[in-house]
Amino acid sequence: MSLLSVQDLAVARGGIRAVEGVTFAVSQGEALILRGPNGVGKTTLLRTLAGLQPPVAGTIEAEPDAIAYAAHADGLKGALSVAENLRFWARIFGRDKIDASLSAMNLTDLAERPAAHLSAGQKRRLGLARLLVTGRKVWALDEPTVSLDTASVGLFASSLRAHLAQGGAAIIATHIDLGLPEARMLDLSDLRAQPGRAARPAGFNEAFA
Amino acid sequence: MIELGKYAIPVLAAYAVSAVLIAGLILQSLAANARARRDLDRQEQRDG
Amino acid sequence: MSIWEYANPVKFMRLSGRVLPWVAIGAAICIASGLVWGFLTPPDYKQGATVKIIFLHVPAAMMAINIWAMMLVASLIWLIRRHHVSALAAKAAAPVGAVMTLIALITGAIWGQPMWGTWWEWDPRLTSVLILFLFYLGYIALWSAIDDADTAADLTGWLCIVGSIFAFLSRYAVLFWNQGLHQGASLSLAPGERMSAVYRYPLYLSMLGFGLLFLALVLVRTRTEIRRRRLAALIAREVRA
Amino acid sequence: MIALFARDIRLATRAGGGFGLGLGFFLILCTLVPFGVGPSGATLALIAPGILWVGALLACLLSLDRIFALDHEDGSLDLLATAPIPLEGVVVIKAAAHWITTGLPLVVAAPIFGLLLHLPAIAMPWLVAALLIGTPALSLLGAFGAALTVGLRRGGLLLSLLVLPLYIPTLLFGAEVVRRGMVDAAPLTPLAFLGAITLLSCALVPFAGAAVLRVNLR
Repeated sequence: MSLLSVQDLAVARGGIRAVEGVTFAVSQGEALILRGPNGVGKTTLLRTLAGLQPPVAGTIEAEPDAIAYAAHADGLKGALSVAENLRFWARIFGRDKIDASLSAMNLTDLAERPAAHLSAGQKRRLGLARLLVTGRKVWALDEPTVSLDTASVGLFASSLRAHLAQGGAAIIATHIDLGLPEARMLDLSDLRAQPGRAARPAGFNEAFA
Repeated sequence: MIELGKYAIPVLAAYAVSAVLIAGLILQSLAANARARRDLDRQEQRDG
Repeated sequence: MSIWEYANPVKFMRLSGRVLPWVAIGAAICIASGLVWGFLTPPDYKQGATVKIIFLHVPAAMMAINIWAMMLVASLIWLIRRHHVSALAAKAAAPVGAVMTLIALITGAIWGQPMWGTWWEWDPRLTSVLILFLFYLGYIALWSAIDDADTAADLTGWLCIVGSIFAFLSRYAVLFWNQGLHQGASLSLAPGERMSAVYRYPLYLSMLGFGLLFLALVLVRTRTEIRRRRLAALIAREVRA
Repeated sequence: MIALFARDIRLATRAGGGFGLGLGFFLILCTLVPFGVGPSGATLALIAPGILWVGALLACLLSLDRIFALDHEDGSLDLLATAPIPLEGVVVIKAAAHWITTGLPLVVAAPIFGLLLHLPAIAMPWLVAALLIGTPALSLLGAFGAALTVGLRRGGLLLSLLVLPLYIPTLLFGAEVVRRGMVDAAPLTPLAFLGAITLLSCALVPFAGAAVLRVNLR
């Protein structure tokens, strides 16, 4: 049973088509790594999957509220403590228990510290803990391991593996090897949109090209 | 033949200001149009 | 061939290219004859020669309001049917509307000076034109503040919708706030107080002239916007290729 | 949604949250005006309604760009957009949080500032009533303006250029209520109009604001 299946998806950025003809399906326990040079459209694709912007063509089939999106900026408020941040995001996503996520990212002893006083690595771990708290099956992650030291990357990879083991799925745009042999690769550079006559103009500029 | 009486100045002033504003708008529009047309032609030559 | 076809940039360019010269000539003729004819009319027994300013003030004020209405319709067309030319037409019309508002304000002030003794009077109608001018400035400023064309068109569209509601509200709030010295509507259909014929016809003519002038200017400016968009698209494609 | 509201209030009241800023600005304005206009009670009383209302307007305007810009920078806005709560709800909650932290303190403190400007005592209740009914519209329309300019570089100045014209009806009726309250000449009619404008904003802004936010999140 596939958690998320995408047929012939095309996404646009700034009115110009970035990638088109993207087709894949992700079922339980699977991870998909998006490869391709910067600017090819990895972030745009992830944002479209997360529903932040409408696709230009093609379909995205997933259960409602199944996809959790996380980018570099992980939505943490410096003035609030680690626990307050997590409790806030938990209640936003309609759940309450945060202790499991805290311990998974071994942030339990930092619970009361304001997020402003965390190191970059600790902030990322809090961001990932936030992801756990949403309880969403499909993770859409944009460069999750940026500014992480090797130890934290290892921690991230193990939490990802745990998520996959529990029947979750993930689509990750990253350049480094996460040590996930079973993950499938999708290289977007050969799915780049050809500038030919677009069937339906993607945006403002496209209609004039 | 057109006696404006003592209000000549305001009437002429109003017409002068309006003329200046409209002329400015027309000139700016035409200039922008010409510049856009020239830039576009130059770009199309490069692609042509 | 529904009218939506003309929203396609290429067809619009071809059509506007043909129509433009005629509209421009028409505008020139109407305005020139309207104003000259107006100039020749005998001065009003009460207001003297200043009544001649009516041939500028009333058309400009009327255009100011109609242009905003046109921008509202164009924005709605863009937001609902996603037709690019209508968004560009709205962007093109804004500066013309702003200039028309400015003309209405200045001629109103100049006309008011001999009549009411002060350059600027917080009279409801003049004030609502001033408020409309503020909305025009906000609209133009928002267009220039955003680089991505798609977002700019959407955001300005929404600003135009919300702005229209509050411009309309201000129109009546201002009436409530100050009784006002403005003379009755020059062209009100109320039978009693009609303007004498000698003024009404040149006024119609100069109104038609202003309308055609607006049409010509908007066509020229929309064509400029289309050319700019096409240039941006070609450059973007070149960068991406 | 309540969680978002609680977080925003907590954030505003925390250190550097900017809770007192609007009030501080209002105090400064009400002390500066007599310096400019002269201390004589009569003139001050005459312009008090206008000054108090313009002060409330500008105080609200000051803290508007914080509504969405902070969340936009640290990514919360993207995450909120993917959360199960509707974006229209987010706009209302943000406007309500802004009103509680900026609008309400003005309503409470207004009588004191009225004294500074020699506002006659009989106008005080009308001042409080007008501000209480009028300031929510300021926060809502401000939220719409903030949503419009959330992604822009120097959005602050543009925000005031876009939002102040929208404030004109509220300012007109609000000041009219207080002016009529001073001479006790049926201030209820402008108060009704003021309420109408606030209700209109309540109905219009959530949908317009959410639509604009979606465009900006694209």
